[in-house]
Amino acid sequence: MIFKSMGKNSTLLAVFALITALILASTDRLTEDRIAQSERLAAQKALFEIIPLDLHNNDLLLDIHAIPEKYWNMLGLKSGGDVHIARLDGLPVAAIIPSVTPKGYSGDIAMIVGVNFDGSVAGVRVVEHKETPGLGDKVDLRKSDWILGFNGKSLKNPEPNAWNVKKEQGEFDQFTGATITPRAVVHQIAKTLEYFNQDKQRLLNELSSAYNQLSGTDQSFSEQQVQ
Amino acid sequence: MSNVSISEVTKNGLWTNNPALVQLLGLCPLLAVTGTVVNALGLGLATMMVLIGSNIIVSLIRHHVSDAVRLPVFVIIIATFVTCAELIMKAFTYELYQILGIFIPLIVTNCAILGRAEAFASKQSVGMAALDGFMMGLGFLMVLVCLGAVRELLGQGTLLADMQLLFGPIANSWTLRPFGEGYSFLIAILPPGAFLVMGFLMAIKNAIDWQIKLKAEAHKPAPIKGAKRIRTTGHIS
Amino acid sequence: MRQTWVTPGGVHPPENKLQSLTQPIGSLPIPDKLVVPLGQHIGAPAIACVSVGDKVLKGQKIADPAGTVSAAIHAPTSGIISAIESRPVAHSSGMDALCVEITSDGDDKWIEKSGISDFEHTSAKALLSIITEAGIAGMGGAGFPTAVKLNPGFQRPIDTLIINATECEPYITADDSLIRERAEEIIEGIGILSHILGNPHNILIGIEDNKPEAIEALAPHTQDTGINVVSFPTKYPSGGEKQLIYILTGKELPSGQIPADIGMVCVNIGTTHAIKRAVVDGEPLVSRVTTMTGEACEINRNYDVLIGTPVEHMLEHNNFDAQSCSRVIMGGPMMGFSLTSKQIPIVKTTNCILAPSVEEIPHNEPAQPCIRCGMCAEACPVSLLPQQLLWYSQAEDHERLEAHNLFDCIECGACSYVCPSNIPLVQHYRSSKSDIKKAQEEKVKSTQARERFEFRQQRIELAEKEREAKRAARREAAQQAQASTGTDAMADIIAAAQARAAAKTTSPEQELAKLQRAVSSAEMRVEKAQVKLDAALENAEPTEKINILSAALSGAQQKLEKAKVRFAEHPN
Amino acid sequence: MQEVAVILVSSVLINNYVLVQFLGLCPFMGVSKKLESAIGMSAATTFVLTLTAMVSYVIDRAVLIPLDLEYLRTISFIMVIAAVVQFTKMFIEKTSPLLYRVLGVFLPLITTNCAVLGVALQNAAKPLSFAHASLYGFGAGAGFSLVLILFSAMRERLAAADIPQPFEGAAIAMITAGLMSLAFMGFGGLV
Amino acid sequence: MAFKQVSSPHAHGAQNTAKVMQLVVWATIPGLIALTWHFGWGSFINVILASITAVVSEALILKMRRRPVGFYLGDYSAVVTAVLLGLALPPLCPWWVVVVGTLFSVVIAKQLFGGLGYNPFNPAMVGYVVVLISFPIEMTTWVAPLALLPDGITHPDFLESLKLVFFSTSPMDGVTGATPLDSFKHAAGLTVDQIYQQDSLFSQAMFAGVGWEWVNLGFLVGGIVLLGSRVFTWHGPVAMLVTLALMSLIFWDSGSSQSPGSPLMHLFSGASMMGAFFILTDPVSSAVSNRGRLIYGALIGILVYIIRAWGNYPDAVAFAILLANFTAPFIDNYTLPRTYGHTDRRKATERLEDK
Amino acid sequence: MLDFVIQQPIIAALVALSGLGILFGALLGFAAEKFKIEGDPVIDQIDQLLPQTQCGQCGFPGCRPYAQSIADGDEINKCPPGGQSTINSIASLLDVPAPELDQEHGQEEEVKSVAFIREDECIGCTKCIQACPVDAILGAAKLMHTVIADECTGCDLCVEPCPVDCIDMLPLDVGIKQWQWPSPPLPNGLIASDKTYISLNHEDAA
Ligand SMILES: Cc1cc2nc3c(=O)[nH]c(=O)nc-3n(C[C@H](O)[C@H](O)[C@H](O)COP(=O)(O)O)c2cc1C
Ligand SMILES: Cc1cc2nc3c(=O)[nH]c(=O)nc-3n(C[C@H](O)[C@H](O)[C@H](O)COP(=O)(O)O)c2cc1C
Ligand SMILES: Cc1cc2nc3c(=O)[nH]c(=O)nc-3n(C[C@H](O)[C@H](O)[C@H](O)COP(=O)(O)O)c2cc1C
Ligand SMILES: Cc1cc2nc3c(=O)[nH]c(=O)nc-3n(C[C@H](O)[C@H](O)[C@H](O)CO)c2cc1C
Ligand code: SF4
Ligand code: SF4
Ligand code: SF4
Ligand code: SF4
Ligand code: FES
Repeated sequence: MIFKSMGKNSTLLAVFALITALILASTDRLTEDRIAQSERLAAQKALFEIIPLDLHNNDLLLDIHAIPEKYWNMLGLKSGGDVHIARLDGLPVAAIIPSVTPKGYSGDIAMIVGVNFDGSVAGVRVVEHKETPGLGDKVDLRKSDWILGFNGKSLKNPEPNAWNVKKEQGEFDQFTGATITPRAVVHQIAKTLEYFNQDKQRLLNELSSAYNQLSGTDQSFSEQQVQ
Repeated sequence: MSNVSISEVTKNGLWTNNPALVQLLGLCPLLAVTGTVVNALGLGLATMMVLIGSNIIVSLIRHHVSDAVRLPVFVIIIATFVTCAELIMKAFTYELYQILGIFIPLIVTNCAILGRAEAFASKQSVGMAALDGFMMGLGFLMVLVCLGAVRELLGQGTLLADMQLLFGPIANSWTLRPFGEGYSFLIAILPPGAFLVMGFLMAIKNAIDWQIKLKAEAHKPAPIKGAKRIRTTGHIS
Repeated sequence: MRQTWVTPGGVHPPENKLQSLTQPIGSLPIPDKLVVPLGQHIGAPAIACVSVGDKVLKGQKIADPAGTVSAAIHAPTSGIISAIESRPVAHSSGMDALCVEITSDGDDKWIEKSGISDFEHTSAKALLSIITEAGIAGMGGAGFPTAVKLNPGFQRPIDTLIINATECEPYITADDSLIRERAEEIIEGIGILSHILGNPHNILIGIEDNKPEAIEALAPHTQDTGINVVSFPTKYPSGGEKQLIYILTGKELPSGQIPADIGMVCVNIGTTHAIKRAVVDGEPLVSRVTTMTGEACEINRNYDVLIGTPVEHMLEHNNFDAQSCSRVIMGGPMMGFSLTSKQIPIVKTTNCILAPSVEEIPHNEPAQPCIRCGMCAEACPVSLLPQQLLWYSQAEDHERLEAHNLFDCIECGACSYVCPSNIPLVQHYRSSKSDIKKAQEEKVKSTQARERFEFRQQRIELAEKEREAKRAARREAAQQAQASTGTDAMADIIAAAQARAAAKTTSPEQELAKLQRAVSSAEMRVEKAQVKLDAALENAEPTEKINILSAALSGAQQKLEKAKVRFAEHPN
Repeated sequence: MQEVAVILVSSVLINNYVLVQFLGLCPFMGVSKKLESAIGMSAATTFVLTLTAMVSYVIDRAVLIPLDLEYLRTISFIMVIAAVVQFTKMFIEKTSPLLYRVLGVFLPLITTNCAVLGVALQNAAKPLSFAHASLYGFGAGAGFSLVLILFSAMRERLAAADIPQPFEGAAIAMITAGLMSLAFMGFGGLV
Repeated sequence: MAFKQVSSPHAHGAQNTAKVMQLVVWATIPGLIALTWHFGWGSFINVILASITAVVSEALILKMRRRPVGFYLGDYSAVVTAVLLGLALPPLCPWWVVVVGTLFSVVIAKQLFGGLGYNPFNPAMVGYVVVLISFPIEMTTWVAPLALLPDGITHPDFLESLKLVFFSTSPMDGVTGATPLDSFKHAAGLTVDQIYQQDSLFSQAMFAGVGWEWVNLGFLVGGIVLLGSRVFTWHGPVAMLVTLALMSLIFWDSGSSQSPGSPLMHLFSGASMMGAFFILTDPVSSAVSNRGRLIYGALIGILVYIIRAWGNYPDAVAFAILLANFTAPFIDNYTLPRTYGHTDRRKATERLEDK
Repeated sequence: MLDFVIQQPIIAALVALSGLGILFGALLGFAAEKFKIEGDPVIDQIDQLLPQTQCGQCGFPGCRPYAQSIADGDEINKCPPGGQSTINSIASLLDVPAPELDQEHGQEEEVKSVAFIREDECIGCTKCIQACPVDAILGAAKLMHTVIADECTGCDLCVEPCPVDCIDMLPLDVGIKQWQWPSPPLPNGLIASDKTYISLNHEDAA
């Protein structure tokens, strides 16, 4: 009796599962490409915002270079990360660097910083934070465009010691009622620029070797060239 | 149970037996994704589709499944629809999909759906089942959108923000700001706000029902008292 | 100095005892009519053994105890039994109960008294029967028949006798003045108690330290008697039996048990005095000391009052001012109950009549919501959580109430006394207690009803089955018979059955008579219904009721119609 | 050890499944009128949650990921849940009729508890070890139990409150839950 | 009138709810004075504004619920709620913060649950947390204590303050600053000694934080007065303060840069004393038995410390109290006192059949 | 084989899902057979709560059949003798909202009543004996009948069959023993708008 019931129910469920699987698998096949495309678009979105498509034409998601361990601390990375390189016709335009500050009001603030190869900021986006809603969360572009104020700044403009909030005689606005969050972000961006200065040469070398391999030329990117 | 009228099914789904306000089912998505109208609408539509689909299929196969596996079969049917909905949303409204996140697969466990399959669709004709699915879904959707609208309006002072996630670029300019820029009352969009606004919606429904009842009572003829009595001790010779 | 223990909680209301202690115990003129209730004690009311018109002497028994837990009642003065009927009695309900009314002849003539001088040589049993016959019931409050209490029977031996002279209620001084004036008699009474109980090791008189004169008065008589007079700090409600036991011995009376279960007996000082009078002087309980006090009375003092004296009589003699009085209380301000009528008589348990002015005890303020401040819990002498009890009592959650030990509440009122929101907590508890008891009774009753119903159904089913079996057997027999004898026999059987059936049906005359009866009874019903309806209409009763009645009427009319039709249809 | 504590604290308090993540609200609202049933529901849910977290982890890692079938997670997990619930019911019924009397009625309800599927899905999305996945399951159950039991004690208290008529019943329960989740916001930022 | 049926007891003590509530209001005065002295007229204005809002809104709701308005307003509980909320809000915060907070307190946290005596959560704290979460900018802008204002600057006078409260659109500059707990929390990398030397909030203080120590002392005095007049028992406050001190002692970490601060600082900063004596003692929303109140108080002490030390909020009294309110009915079920004549404490959930 | 499966996503899906289906189907089939549902204990619990008057006002022949029907989903507001308190306790048992008593089944009586047979009018027809659901009537054919008041549930089923109408339903009287303190009015029961007014009123009522 038990076995009969087991058999019957199993068959029933199996038949259903089969039909279901068929439907699902076909839906999956049908939507697969579209999903892949959407996923890519979404992943690129933040990157694209920093370096728009008309400034580069390589695949940002693929052009990645690991960050050497000695810089992890500087960038606040716990388990490493990759720099994305944007190129226009093979020539590097900017680097997109992940960076985390632990000094947010409520812990880590993670961002990506786009740095042009001339050392100026191409754009910054906060990708993850736990700051107080309505207070510290204005670093998020969705809440305020404060973060756009970094575009074009570099370590020479303003001077390194002016990389601070106005309250502490810096160049950048703080938010009303919140100093800690913007200060942390400003400091971290400065640090990221500093990292870029230090690591730029290595990156360029790596890039040129890759470029040469691909294009069969023998070219070394130098700072001047990129600019 | 076998013959119910269309108007009854409609009224049930939208008001008297509203899955969210009365049956208190599907509360998780109801409260979790109603920060804005667009989220609410997205999830509501997905739920409605699943509800209609599963009701139809359940009604179609109602004579062919044994009791032992009835529930698992229903669950599988629902899960199939949900997965399809998930895949489709992922393909066409990816950002919304990301915002709604885990709550799309969780439509499976929205008891309202299983409940309808079990209580209604498995006993009714396909047409009725479809209608019931639609009405219940609509009832759920209405509450979701109401909640979303109230929370969005109170919380960030906007209405119909980000509608482009669902309707594409034409919706870019739909956002309304009745209170002007800079308004915010965060609690409404944070978790506590969801519960509070929902509580008020329920209270409003209760108050309306109460009024209706008072009116109805005023018109109803007095019942004949004791009319339904029978003898327990049978025939007395 | 003996050690005493301290109970939790308790309150210190203003004592107000001095007013009534300025004068010695007095006596009142005998009222014209005395009303003696038959139920003055816990247990079954006594059964009157006199009839209207009988002449009785003072101390003559007028009612016999009904069963073991009951007490006899005696005529408080000589006179004529003028009525045995329901009258308002001393009870919180203000309801009526059976009373014997005696019209006094003014002579106050005693029956012949026969006391025992050497009780030490009398058996406990004989003494107990004297106490029973004297109608003594606890005078400390509950009115439990004392002889029953003193006869723990084969239970545990009693090793502690506690005499309750606490008198913790404000205003009351009946026990205090009794001790001051009759200490010797009291000690003699204690001797009798001790003898009955087999000379317990400890004999303790518990008394609050606000009665130094009484303690003084007891001192000379207790020397070398082994009787300990223990005084302890004044606090309400130290006089509660359970509290007193703890204060004096440090032991707690387990919930649901009586003192005898832990080898103790607790008796009020007034009861002790009454026992002495009964045993030594042969006087049954016909009077008691009662305090008359409160600002609405000009004179405040203690009286030796005859049982059955209407309160009105007492009030009049003390120049009662009804205008300034906020309520008349029998008992103290904490546990006494308010009287709904002046006619209510003094009974064996009446230790005080309190007629406070409105300034002394104002009218009750309306209750505010409970703010859970916990003052009540601080005051509760048995460590309950009154605020939770209130909460669950409002929610009618009987289970929680019992889990919160509602039934351990002694209704002392300390919680209501301190409650800043003026909540009548005790009334809530009383009401809930009765509700729970009622629910339990109903539960028992409904279980019985279910059993009886099921039993009946089984019985009917069984009978049905038997009949079925018989029928089957008969059918079988018939078939067999048919098989053997053919159709003839069958026809016989059928014919016989028809004949039986014909015999069973009633004759036409009978039938007619029955129908006639039915018609006339239906007519009667219609008439009755009509009368009721008319009465209701006349009294302008609520429409609801009228609706019901008119429905009943139309029902009856229909029935009548039916009966008439049937009657008309009958062939004759 | 510290990791265990962190996972537990975060799933019980900080990211409480009911009040912060909004999962499992239907039983939270539906089975909280009486403390007794809340305790039964809590025990049953915690057990099922832990067990499904384990089984679905295994199925995910052993079948779905190797076969590249992540899109079948929802359907396979819900099947796991249905089966585990049935199995639990059967098992308890056989081994402990007493326990069954307490928990039996709640078990079927768990199938449609979002928290159960939610935990399975969340675990699948994170790189976790088996032990941590089970711990997350247990933590979710414990968090659910905590608030459910406290909430039902509170609702029992509300039974005697003088609540305005339109708010009686579910509406005031919602508002109470709202104030509870307000209180839980205090845990933000811990860990 | 003299003959009627009334349940005993007939006598009644002197206490009455309105008097108790009034006493609580008076007892906040030392704290209010300290606040006004150190932080200007803001708190005073808050208290007045909140009281008016509370009374008006309570009256309206009572009217809507068809209850006797005069009778219920006469219990003064709305005023207590408003006063405590007003004291908790930052001085000189915009008027609408006060009004919204008070409305949430009185309407949602109190009247929706049935009014006085029925609210499971502390109304004042609900109002406070709602505005804290909703208007973080306004709620985190504290006026700097008088002693730390630069020379020549004082707090605005009363009229100026009124103007600020009702008409200012942006928080005033110059007179604002962090609170000690906030500044301690974000002095990352400094040891306690360094903080005490560098931060004028501490360096100029006597034992905790400038101004705040006096405010806390003020509430301590008021609390002791209430304790003395038996408005509440010692169990709750003492349990909270002792656990808070114990926790800070255990995690004191000898003043390293990781240390969350000394017991003295925790006891005399933020809302510690006000919380201990005025807020957790709210009888309505706390546990009822003495043992329950010990547990309840201790729970608050622990939660306050945890959130202060490791959470998002520099002061945590409001959250801790709401969380503890949430557990109170449960605590009540398992902390019944042992009744006379029983050997065991019973549980409220004990069922009759189980016996 | 495995490789093949992995290579073909659709086949993989088919295999995986039907595998699960078979597994769980077997499990559930096993459970379904092994553990069939037994009697419903809830009927007993409901029956316990009903007043057992056995009067049939609910439209069922006795309390238990009604309990059965409730367990099957019937309305819980059909028992007038139990009244609102019974409705409430059933509602709390079943965790549903408590409706008001359905007037069509009758009304809740304030005071319970018992049947009383005016014995001198009784003709001994035994009809009331047959009518009584709880055997509370004593008597034999042609002899006088009496009701055992203690066992009478007050169902009044015996009244109608009596051919000479000699049975009355008398309200059980409330003596001093049955009296109980009424529950005090709740503070929220006040409807006046002024404190002094209330206190005066309160006194008058008392
Ligand atoms: C609950 C709470 C949350 C806060 N959140 C933040 C935050 O996310 N970011 C921030 O910079 N400051 C935050 N602050 C404010 C800081 O504590 C501090 O007051 C402020 O950063 C100092 O800035 P000011 O110098 O402009 O007053 C918060 C304060 C509180 C009380
Ligand atoms: C219902 C009831 C039954 C009692 N049964 C006994 C008993 O069997 N034996 C006994 O010695 N006392 C019995 N008592 C007496 C009590 O122990 C106690 O002495 C008496 O109630 C007076 O106490 P009180 O005035 O504090 O209520 C009984 C009392 C009550 C109320
Ligand atoms: C709260 C409370 C207070 C009492 N106070 C006294 C008291 O002061 N004096 C007294 O004799 N009995 C007092 N009683 C009654 C005693 O408990 C007990 O019934 C009595 O002493 C037994 O003696 P009896 O049977 O002789 O009356 C009090 C009872 C209660 C419940
Ligand atoms: C000692 C004491 C403390 C109180 N504390 C508060 C409080 O913190 N918050 C509050 O809203 N009301 C408080 N109240 C007032 C009152 O209890 C409160 O309004 C009720 O919670 C409303 O039902 C307090 C009252 C007393 C007697
Ligand atoms: S004293 Fe009164 S207000 Fe205070 S807790 Fe007790 S019952 Fe409530
Ligand atoms: S009346 Fe009952 S609850 Fe109140 S104090 Fe006395 S014993 Fe305690
Ligand atoms: S109405 Fe009530 S008492 Fe009468 S039979 Fe039905 S359930 Fe029993
Ligand atoms: S005697 Fe009459 S009323 Fe009483 S139970 Fe029997 S049939 Fe019912
Ligand atoms: S929707 Fe989450 S449990 Fe019902």
